[in-house]
Amino acid sequence: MPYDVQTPVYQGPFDLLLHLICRDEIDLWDVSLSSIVDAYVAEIERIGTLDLDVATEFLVVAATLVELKCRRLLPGPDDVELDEELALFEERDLLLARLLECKTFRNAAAAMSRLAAAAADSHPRTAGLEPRFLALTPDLLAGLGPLDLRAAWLSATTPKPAPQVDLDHVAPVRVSVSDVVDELAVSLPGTGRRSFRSITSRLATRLDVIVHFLAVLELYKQGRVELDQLESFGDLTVAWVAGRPAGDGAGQLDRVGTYDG
Amino acid sequence: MADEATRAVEAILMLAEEPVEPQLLAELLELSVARVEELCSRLEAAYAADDRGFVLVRVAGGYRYQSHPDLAPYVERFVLQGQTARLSTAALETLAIVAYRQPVSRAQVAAIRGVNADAVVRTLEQKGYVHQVGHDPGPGQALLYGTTRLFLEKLGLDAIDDLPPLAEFVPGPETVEALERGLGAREA
Amino acid sequence: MADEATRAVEAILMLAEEPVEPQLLAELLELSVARVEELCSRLEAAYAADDRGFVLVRVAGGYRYQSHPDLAPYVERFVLQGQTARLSTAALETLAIVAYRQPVSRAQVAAIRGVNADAVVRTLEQKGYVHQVGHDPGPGQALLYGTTRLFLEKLGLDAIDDLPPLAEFVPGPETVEALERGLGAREA
Repeated sequence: MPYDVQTPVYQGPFDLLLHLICRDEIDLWDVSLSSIVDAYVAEIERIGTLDLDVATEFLVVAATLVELKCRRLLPGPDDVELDEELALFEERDLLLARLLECKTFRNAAAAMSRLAAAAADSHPRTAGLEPRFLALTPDLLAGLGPLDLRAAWLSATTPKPAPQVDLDHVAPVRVSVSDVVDELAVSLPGTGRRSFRSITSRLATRLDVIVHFLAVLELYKQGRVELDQLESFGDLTVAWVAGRPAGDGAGQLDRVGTYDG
Repeated sequence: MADEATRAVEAILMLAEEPVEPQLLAELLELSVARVEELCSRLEAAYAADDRGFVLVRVAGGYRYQSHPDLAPYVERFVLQGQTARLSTAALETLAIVAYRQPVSRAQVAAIRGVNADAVVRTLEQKGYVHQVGHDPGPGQALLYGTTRLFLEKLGLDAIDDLPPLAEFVPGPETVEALERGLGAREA
Repeated sequence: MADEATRAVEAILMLAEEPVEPQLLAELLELSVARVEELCSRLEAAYAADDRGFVLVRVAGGYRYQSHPDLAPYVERFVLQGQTARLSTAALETLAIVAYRQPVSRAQVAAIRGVNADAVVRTLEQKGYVHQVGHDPGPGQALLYGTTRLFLEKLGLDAIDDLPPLAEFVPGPETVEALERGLGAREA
């Protein structure tokens, strides 16, 4: 008999987002981008081998959050087109609507669970016909064919097929943003200015590149690197801010994950 | 002296295996449905007044005998087998969406929950809580799902309309505010 | 005001599928057998005094609720009305398991379906679709069941080997495990 096993894994991106916002009462804008992304990356790592669709949904929501948050980090509204701003608001409202809908059904599910629990206290009578009436019952097998029997066997015995998605072609995600922040804090001071492309040239997946990009933004936020971009979509130059060698920042490295501002 | 119709209702319900619809009782007893419903209400009240260990309930569109809920501790000692496993959170949430949005496709369920719903819907179908009720007329002809009679029985509901209105479950203003703040729609 | 033990007897008998022995009731309620028999006699008398449409009878060594004999005409009409004219899902699944897995014990059927199969197997036996074909050689000597000639005739089959093959279907681990548990389980 198949049992549903309850695991602590989040039931999708909305679940995780609701958890972050509601249960922890976190204001997503008060916590660092890295902790949001880390939470998502951790979930993707955990579920990545199970279901590609779920992982994709996680990425979509994570990307929306990252985009919303990045707009906050980047300087001045001057260089943001009004249309883009409106599009972003729309995305945010859509996300909000979806979260509310998801939460509504979650509340309904909890109420249904209570109804079911109350109903389970009262057991139905299913004794059925007394033997003396059995002879009266018409031919119970009328209209039944061998295929119906086979179908009945299948419904009686079919276990829940576990979803099997071959994810061999997807490289597992191994780095978190804070890992990369640590890594860059060690490697950057010795090299002066480096282009973002050269930092990420050896990375295998787009997600790794995104994580590195977020790490660079994190360092920028902490005032430990300077960023330079000559043209839109051009390469980004990352320069360690002199006088703040890696050793100094140890205390701060531990605190990746909290913004002061 | 109890009347014959009332006694016949008791006799029939005693050996029915599923809730018996008042329409069927009315036909068998050559009475109006309203009269049957009245008889059943009286029986319910009589059992309650006599403090019986069983109850007559209306569930999934029909009447049936059940053990009195407050005797669950005794009954559970007796019914060791056939206990159904509790549904997972995922299954319950999916069931809630199907219940309130039926007929609904798996894709629609997935859109609301943000995760693929195929495996969960299949499980619910195997357990007999949901079933296919048709096809989406639109392109793709997606299968549409609805809840079953068993679902009503498990929840102790007479009809799907007896579910509390979904509006009751819309998150309160604090939650909405928290979500809005969380997404930066409001300045903290 | 009825006492708790009496109400518990009513609740248990209401959902029992087979006559319940007074010894078992005594054990469940932590009462003496004599006391249980006294409670049941009182209930019998109370139902008779209230002129209920059901009776509490002592049959096959146990107690069970039955429809009152003088209401048989209504019950017959109910039965003929076809409310029970087709096999329930439970019965059909049980029949399929017996057909494909014979010889099989009730415990094995129960293990596969996850619910007690005794009442369903008995119904199928009474209708002549399955019969006892031997004993499990293992400990417990469980009765083993198989399908009958009548079953083959009804399904238009020459031999049991003519059932559609299950070749492409491989039982999952839960089913295998349930089967193994069933083999080890004591025949109920």
